[in-house]
Order: sequence, then structure tokens, then C-alpha cells
Amino acid sequence: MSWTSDPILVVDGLVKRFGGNVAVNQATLEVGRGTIVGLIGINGAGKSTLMNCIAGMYRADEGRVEFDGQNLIGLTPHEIAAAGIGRTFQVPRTFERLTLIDNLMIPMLNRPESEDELIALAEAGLAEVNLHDLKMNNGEELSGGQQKLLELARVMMLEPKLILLDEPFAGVNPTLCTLITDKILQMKEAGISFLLVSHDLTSIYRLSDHIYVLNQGEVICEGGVDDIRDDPKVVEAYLGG
Amino acid sequence: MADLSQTAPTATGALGRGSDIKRQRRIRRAIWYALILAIVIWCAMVPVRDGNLSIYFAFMLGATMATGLNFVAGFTGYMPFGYVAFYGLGSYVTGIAVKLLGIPVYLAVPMGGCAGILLALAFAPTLRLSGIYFAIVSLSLAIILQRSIALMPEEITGGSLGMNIGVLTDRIQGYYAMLVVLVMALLTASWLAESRLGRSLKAIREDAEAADAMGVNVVRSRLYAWLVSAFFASLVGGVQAWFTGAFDTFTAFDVLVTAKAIIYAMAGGLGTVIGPVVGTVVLVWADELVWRAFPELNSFLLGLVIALLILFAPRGIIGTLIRRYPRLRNYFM
Amino acid sequence: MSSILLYNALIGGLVFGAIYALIGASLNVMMGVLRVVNFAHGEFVLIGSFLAYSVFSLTGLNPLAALPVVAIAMFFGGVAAYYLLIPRLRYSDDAETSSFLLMFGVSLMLVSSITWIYGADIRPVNFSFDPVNIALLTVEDAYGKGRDGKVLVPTARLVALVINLAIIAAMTWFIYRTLPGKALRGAIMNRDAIQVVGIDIDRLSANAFGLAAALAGVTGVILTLVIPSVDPNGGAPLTLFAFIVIVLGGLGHPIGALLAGMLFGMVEQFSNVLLPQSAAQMVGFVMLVAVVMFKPEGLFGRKVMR
Amino acid sequence: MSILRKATLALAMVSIGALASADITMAQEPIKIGMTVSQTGRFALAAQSGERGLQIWLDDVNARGGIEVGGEKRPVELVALDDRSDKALVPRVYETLIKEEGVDILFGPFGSTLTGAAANTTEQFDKFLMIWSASADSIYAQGYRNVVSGTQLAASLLGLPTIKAMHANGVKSVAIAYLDEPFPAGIAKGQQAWAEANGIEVTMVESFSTGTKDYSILIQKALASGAQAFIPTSYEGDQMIIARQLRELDANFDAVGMFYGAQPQFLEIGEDAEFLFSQTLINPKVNWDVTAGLTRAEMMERYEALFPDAAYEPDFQTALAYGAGVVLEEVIKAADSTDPAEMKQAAIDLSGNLTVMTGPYAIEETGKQVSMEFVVMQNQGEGNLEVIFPPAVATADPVFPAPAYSDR
Repeated sequence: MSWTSDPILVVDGLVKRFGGNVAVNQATLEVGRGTIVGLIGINGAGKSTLMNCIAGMYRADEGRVEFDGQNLIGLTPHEIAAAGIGRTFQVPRTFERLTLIDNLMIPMLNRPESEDELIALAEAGLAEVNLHDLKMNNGEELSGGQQKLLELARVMMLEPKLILLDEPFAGVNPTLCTLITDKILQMKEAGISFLLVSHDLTSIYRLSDHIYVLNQGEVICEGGVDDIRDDPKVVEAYLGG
Repeated sequence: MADLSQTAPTATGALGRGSDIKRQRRIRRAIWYALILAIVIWCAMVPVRDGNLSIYFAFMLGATMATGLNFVAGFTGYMPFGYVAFYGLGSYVTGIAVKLLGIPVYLAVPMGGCAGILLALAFAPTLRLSGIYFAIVSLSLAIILQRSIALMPEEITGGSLGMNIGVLTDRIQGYYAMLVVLVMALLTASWLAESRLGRSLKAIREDAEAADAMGVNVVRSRLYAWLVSAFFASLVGGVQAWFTGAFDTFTAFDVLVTAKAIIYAMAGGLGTVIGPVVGTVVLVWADELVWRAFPELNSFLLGLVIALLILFAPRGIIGTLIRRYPRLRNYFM
Repeated sequence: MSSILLYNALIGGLVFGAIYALIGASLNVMMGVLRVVNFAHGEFVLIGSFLAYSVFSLTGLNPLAALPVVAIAMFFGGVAAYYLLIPRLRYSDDAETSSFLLMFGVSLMLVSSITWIYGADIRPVNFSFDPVNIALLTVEDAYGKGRDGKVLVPTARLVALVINLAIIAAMTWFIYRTLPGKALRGAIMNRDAIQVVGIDIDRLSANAFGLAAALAGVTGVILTLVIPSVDPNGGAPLTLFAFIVIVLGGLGHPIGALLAGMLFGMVEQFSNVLLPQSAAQMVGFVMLVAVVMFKPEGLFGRKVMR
Repeated sequence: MSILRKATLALAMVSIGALASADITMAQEPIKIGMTVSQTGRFALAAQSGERGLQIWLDDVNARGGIEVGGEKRPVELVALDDRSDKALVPRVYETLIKEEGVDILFGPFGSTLTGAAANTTEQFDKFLMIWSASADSIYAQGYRNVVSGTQLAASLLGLPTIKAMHANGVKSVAIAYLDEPFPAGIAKGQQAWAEANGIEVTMVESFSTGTKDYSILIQKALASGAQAFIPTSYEGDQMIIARQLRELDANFDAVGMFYGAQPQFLEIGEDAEFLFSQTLINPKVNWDVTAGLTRAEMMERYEALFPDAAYEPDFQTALAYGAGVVLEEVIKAADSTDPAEMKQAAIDLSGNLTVMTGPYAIEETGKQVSMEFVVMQNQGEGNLEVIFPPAVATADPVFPAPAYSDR
């Protein structure tokens, strides 16, 4: 029943309610080590809520989240970050009044390296996403697309094993899109796993190894790209809504 | 890099590629330490040349309070409107220790500082509130503390006349004590700004949730800032008692003490190290001019300055300068 | 303790409770619709009081004659103040805290302006009704052996209470039954959504600010009946009371503020009876802190509004 | 009205300054006196009322050519700066007066609260401080060397005439309430102690804090305590509110003591102010045989001439400040110096040997004023003020018990 033999993240029967509304209902999914898993669904399907439960921003009402064999339920976001899960946000959340260098220094606060080494790491990280020239500028001076890049570079500084990517392509021009896609694939090469939430089905289909479809908080189907593309339930969820 | 040219700002190229962040930090530090040294020499000379101590004391007090407030308001984004609670507590603990327990004032002031830390620990649960809730609860707690002290027996707190330790303390010593506390606060500020703790605080100020997701222990970092901030306010309260000798529940818990700290820090630029000092210099000097020339207009002008600052320069003098000339970031801490 | 004190506390609680409710309600409109933390709210109330004082001392008329003047003047003053101050706040990093500090500055300016115009001292509003009070019932031996006591309502306070309740009723009707009122309520619940349905949020906000200012001014006029004096330094406590009330009632909760105002008035009066006066003045603040810490949505609120 | 008043005051000050500076050119170096006057804040009214009294003395002394020190007449110059009624600001302003304005002698600010702060500074700089309005006993218990209260009686004694007058009329029980600030608290405590020592039962003692506006429960509590008389002590504005609320609640005591009840502003509130026991030391019916300075009538005349547009008649603050000015002049003359220690000694030597407009002058070693007792007044209807105590100067019998509100 499991599509992967080596899951790094296991979500099992997760339920999150807001008052009377059930935002996530018995969601179960897995992310295989070194894979990219897509999570799709229409607006309000519960994708972001699910992400927030995994990242510890919301506390799940029921269910189990296991990461690399470690139970995540009850941990705070920074503990989850320390465990090796990084995330980006749907609307980029750069630290606006910090320089780009300092933005990248934040995830490395708990690392043992010296200040000089950290600066070097941060500079290298910025170079990776072509933002090195702006290193002394503040986060607020970047365009929306550049902020997406910065977030990507920033989350890398955590040295995560798994990255939760929330709409990495939203509002990004095609050139930057390509750059981001390349980066994601590069990181995957380096052994990092991804849970990717996006509206942009084209990108999802291009990148994902496995896809889950969420509708009204429930996982209504899962499978490889080809299975999903033709699944009538998906079509119905997207069109019949 | 075609992909960058179509997007937002041109790189300021402040230092150019490959230039050294460490060098830039050295410059900032050199400027900052030179400023501290200048302040120390200038202020230390006042008693020697028999100048008007009170005005310089007011400046040092303002700069310390603004810097202390900056630790929590500038670095973490909380607006503790009841900041004066720590100041008042410091005054009273110092006064009681000197007058009733006969403890020398130079020991009593640190005791006041420690009492401030204890109070800050007691108030720590309020840190989970945000924005306006925090500000109002903080103000209410200050009022509750003030009224509680007013209700205490007159033998301890001096009742409505307040405490008078003027005969037991030396004013010139109090003046120099203020200078010491100011320098401590300024050094702490520059250390904090460059430390990992300070960096995490700034990240929290910008976006606490994002900082959390990046592995920053938000609760613990905020608590540290809160304690440091409270410690300095309590020290200042104690030194103020030392210098003037007389205080009561009205002056020791006057909400204007908080307001001035906020305004001085904001005028210079919250979240910068140099800002509170610059803001205090400008406003204390302006206040001195206004007070002599237009006594009746004083509080009107104070209010006007606040309103204009908020509307037209919400980041203060330094913050606005930096925003306009980003290159200055290399010189100001 | 004499039961007569409790009766009087009940009456006082009603009178002051209604006033607190009205102050809270007007502040609530500002905070709910505009997210403006009006730290000058007490001074807005004071302006009403001082205008009533002026009308009275110039014409000798009942201070209530100032009601319509104050309401209209404060409404337009409020709208003007809105356009002068509030739109620019959008450019600041933290609009809520900025509004708080901005209005603190405004309050300093208002206090010193009032002091400049009227002088620094407390002035009596020397108007009185005839009869000066109305006896409700007699309590035998209220003040010890053979000394009966009457439970009295000062006429001025009774009049204030009635007018106050009428305004509250009118306001409730306005908010729940009229179109602009519903728009206002909509804006409190979701400021963004309301723009989608074609409402000019700027105009709505300006009107809301004007309405809140007018209500605050009207409260000030009523206040001169209950406490027949004006004091340029009396604004700050009123501001704090207003915040206590809306936080107790739940931010942005129109009915919550009314109930909380009544509750706060009662608590204040009864603690005056049960505790020494100087200790009783702490009770409101203790209550505020307790509610915020343990029930941040307010006593009558359902959901936290961020 | 208020703006006008201030403008006139400013004009008056400028002209006096001009006169003084005209003198300087030909006469001796002036004796500079420094003080703070609250231009804003809660003490502004009283402080400015006092300043006018001091201006009268200044005008008079300079018209006489100044004060003779060391065989030469020196004019007197006043430097008055604002303290905004802010205790935290007072030390700073007094230091400015001493350091930058170079004043020789200091005059106190208004009230115990501010004076406490000023005295610390003047002591530190070893300057003589003439107090005119601070009564709190605790100020004189600090061990200051160079302070003297010229006219203002110590608080513990200040309120005694009222309670004594009540005692004389057979009051057996009294309820006391006071604003928790040094001046009212000092008065209330003095009255309480005297009452208890003289067999009057004190049925209630309660304090309230600044900003209290609704006194109805407090009044009810006083009634419920069974007291025959009620003495709520606070500043003038508060007392006017209390007077109104007493009537609104039909709270009938045999006697109500309100310190400020005879002040001109207080009388404006009409019938609420009737039958109260109030205190003053400036009244047409009280005339001392002065040994120095102007008589009461002369002072009133000068007031009219100097401040024709002042909103109010001179009140006891004006009298206290004027009287303190005269005492200061006598002290300087007797010491023949402006040295603080010599002045303090002279001030002690003068004790009991000087009578000014406000009455006979006597101090303790600490500088505490123990003479200059106020008289008790009663507004016996239609603003008709009569002296009712002490009997030696009384002009009428008190209306006692006061008629019930329903019978007025």
C-alpha cells in the first residue's frame, strides 16, 4: 500500500479542525527519501493547513506525523526546523529589514561554525541563487520573484533533509521559474526530499515523483503523474467543485 | 543575469562584489566606539568644569532608557507601554535599601536592577500577547504596581510624599553612576546587535512565525531581551533616586517616562543601535530650547513631534537616512 | 455595612456603567473598523465636556443644549482628523502600534490645547436640576439607631442615564438594522471582504471615525451632568476605562462593549463600597489583566480578532 | 479669559524686569532670587496666584530702593522659570537657576510635592530656600540646613482651626477623607490626631487617589459611619465637586469642613458652597498689626494696580507668597548678608519678633513654621463670609448645625 519503501515523512490520519470546520480530514501521505512529492487541490482543499500541521504552526487534533522515525506532534516549529524540516511560504516571508546576508544567517544561529565561516556560507548561498550582488541590501528591496529565491536560499541554510515548498512558482516570471525549478532538481540530486504544494499543475507534473490530491481536507487519490493526470476524480474535483 | 535586470532595485553595490563584510563591520564598530568615547569624555567633564549636571543627567537617563527600551521594542517589536514599572521599582527598591536597610547606594542600585529582573520574570507570561494587547496589559501592570506601592505602609515607602534619600546620597556620584550605566547599556546594545541573539531578535521582530520556522527559539530569545531591557530600566530608576534624592509614586511611575523612552528611541530609529542615542540628543536639546522659550507649548510640541515622526518618518532619523541612502548602513550600527 | 450603600452602588453602577458602555462603544468602532488604537479617546470625550461647559457658561443653558452642536462638530472634526492622520499610517511597518503612538501624540496636543484655552484648573459646571434629587425608597435605621436613610438618585444622573440608554438603543438599531450600520459591522468582521462588494472603504472609514468621535463627544456632554466639573487632565483615565471595557467585551464586539461597560461600572462601584476607595481604583486594571491573560477573546467575545 | 490673564502677567513681568534692569545700571548689583512657577499642569493656578503675591513684594521693595546689605541698597530681581508641575523637572530647573542664572537665593515652588524635590537641590548647592507654600511636616524632618518656611504653617497644624472650631461647637464625631498627596494627607493626619486627643470620635478615615471624580460612595460611607461632621480634604477643584455631590445626595452633616471653601473661585459655585467651615488668612475682617511690609489693605490696593485684569482676587496663596517675600527681606536685612548659614541664623533669631500681613512669624530650628494660623470662615448664605473661629477675631456665630439641604 505504501508507494515508497523508504519514507522520510509519514503523515497518518491527520485531522485538523477549526471550530466546527474540518480543514484536514484523516489525511494520510508519505514522502520518500530523496523524492519530490506533489500535493494538489483546489483553493481551500486544506493544503496549506496540512503543511502548517507538519511544520508545527498548527497543532493537529488527531493523527500522527513521523519524520525520520521521530514523532513531530507537539513539537514547536523551531524544534521541527532543528529536526531537519525547512519550509517556504506561499507569500514570501523575508526578514524585510535585515540584509540578505543576515537573512541567510538566521537559520544558522545554532550552528557551531565561527562567524567568519557562517558569512562565507551565506555568501555562497546567495551566489547560488544569483543574489550575491544584493547581499548588503535589505530584504524589503527585493522583487517578489527575488524574494522567492531568497527564501529558497535561506531554507537551504538550515541543511534540511526535507523541504516543504508552498507555491514556489506563484507570481514568478518564467525566467525565474526555470531557475527555481533547476534549483529544486539540484537539491533533489543532493538527496533532499520535497513536499511541493502548487496550483501550477505543469510544474507539479514535471517535478513530482508521486502526487496526492486533496479535496475538502481528504486525500481523494494518489499516484504517479500519469495516474493523476487521467483520474476522473481529480478532474471532477477541479472542474466540478 | 538578465533575470535580475527586469526586477526591482539596482544593486547599490555598496561594497561591490567580494568586498568584505568584516571590514564593513569594523568601520561601523569604530564609529560606534568613537561615539561612546566622545560621550564619556563629554559627560565626565561636566562636573569638572562645574556645568549644569541636571541637563546632562537628563540626556544620559533618556539615552539609557531609550536604549533599554530598544532591546525589546526595537529588536523584538513589542511596545511595552508600562516600561516605567521597572524604572519605578528600581527607584523604590534602591530607596528602601538605602533608607531602611542602610545598604550603601552603590549596592542598592544593582539590587534594584535584580528586582527588575524578577519583576520581568513575573511579567513574562504577558509576552505571549501581541500588539496592542501587550501594550495595554503592560500599562495596566505598571498602574497596578504604582497603586500597590502607594498602599504600602508609610514607614516603608514614604507614603504620598514619596521617599527622600537626598541627605544620604551624593549627587556627583549619582551622576557618574548614570554615566557608567549608560556605557553599560551602549556596550550591551552593540554586543547584542552583532550577536546571534540580537540577530534572532531582529528576525522575530520582522516575522516571528518565519523566524520560528527557521529554527529560532522565539520564546526564549524574547525572554532574554525582556530581562535585559527590564534590568537597565530598573538600574536607571535606582540611579535617578541616587541623583535627585526625591521621588514618589507619581514621578517614579509617570507614563511619560515610558513615552519619552519610546519617542527618543523612535526619533533616532528603533532597531538601530545608534538611533536611541541620536534621538535622545536631538530631543533633549530641543526640549531644553522649547522649555526655556515657550514653557506653555512644551507638551504640545512633544505631541506634535511624535505625530510627525509617526506620519512622516516612522523609522526615525537614522532609519530614514538609511532607507534613503542605503550606503549609510555601512557606517551606522 | 448598611444596605443603603449597596442600593447606591447599584444606582451608581448603572449610571457609570452606561457611560463606560458608550465610551467603549465609540472606541470599539474605531478599533474595529479602522484598527486605530485611539489613545486620545479620553481627550475626545473631554472636548465634548469642555464644549458643554462653554455652552453652559456663555448662555447659562442646560449643558444638554450642547448635545447637537457637539455631535455635529465632532463628526466633521473626526472626518477631517481621519483624512489628516489615518491614511498615512498604511506606510508604517506596524500600523497598529503606529496608530497607538500617533494618537498618544495627539492626546498630548489636545490636553495642552485645552489647558491653553481653558486654564489648568478643574472647573465646576455649576448647573443643577430642580429638584436636585429623587428619592426612590427609605431604608430604616440606615445610619444606625433611628437614623433612616433615603436611597436617592440625583436628577442629573437620572437624566444622564436615560439619554445615555436612548443613544445606546439608537446606535444598536443603527448597527443592526440600517444599511450603513450593516456595512460598518461588515467592515469590523472583515475589512478586506467588504471592499469586494463595492463599498468605498475610505469613505466608510472616514464616516466611522467621525461617528466614533461624535459619540465620544456626546459622552463628554453627558458626563458633565454626572460629574459637574471639567478637568483638562481628566482624559487619560477615561481612555484607560475605554480600553478596559472593549478588551473585557471582546475587541470589535458591539454588544460585548455595552455589557462590559455595565459590568465595569458595577464592579467599580461595589468595590468602592467593599474596599477602601484608593484600593478599589485598582480593581478595574486587575480585571483587565486577568481577562486578557486567561480569556483573551473577552468575556462576551466568541473568537479572537487579531 | 485665561489667555488674556497670562498675557497681562507676561507684560507685567516684562515691565518689572525692565524697571529692575534700569535700576541695575545706576545702582548696586541686584540680589537675584530664583523660583519655579508652574505654567502648566495641576499646580498652575495656585503657583501663578502665589507668583502675583511675590511680584507685589518685588514691586514694593524695589520702589523703596531695594534691600540694604552691607550698607548699600541692592535692588531685587526675580528669575522665574516653568516647572510644568513636574516633580522630576524641578531639580533640573533649580540647578539651572543656580548654575546658569546665578541666583543668590531661592524661593520655593508651589506645594509640598514640588518643594520636597527643590529642597534637595538647594541643599546640595548650599543655597538658602524660602518656602511659601510647602507644609508637609516630612520636609522639615529631612535635616535640611538652609530651609525656612516664611509663612506656610506645617500641615500637621494647618488643618487644626477647622477641627477646633467643630470641637468648640460640640461636634462629637467626625469622618475624614483625603486625597493621597502630601498636603491633604498632612492636614488630615493632623486633624485626626487632634480629634482623637480631644475626645472627638473619628468614625472613618479614607484616602482616595488623584483623578477621583465620583465621591458618592465615599460620602455615603461617611454618612453610614455615623459621623456628625465630615472633613474631605483635597485640592480646590475636587472640593468643589464634593460640595456638589453632598447636595445631590442630600448628605446632611452638622458641619462640613472644606479647606478652600472661602477661595474666590469656590464661592462662584453658589449655594453648594454655603455653611462650609473653610480656612483662609486673607480676609477684610482679619487685620494684623504688621511690623514689616504692607498691611492687608495696602496689599489689596497694589494687587489692583499691578494686576488690573487678573481673573481672580488675591487668595491665600497670594498672601502666603507675599508674606514670605516680606519675611525674606527681613531675614536678609537682619543677616546683613545673603550667606545661607547667616540667613538661617537670622531667620531663627527673628522668630517671634516679626508680624507680617499674614500674621506673626515663628519657626522651629528645622525651619518649620509654627505660627500664622488660619482663621475659620463660613459662607453664611449669598456669599456672606464671616470669621467664625478663633473667637478672638470672630465676626459672627457659626450657623451650626448647618441647615439640611432640603431646608435651604
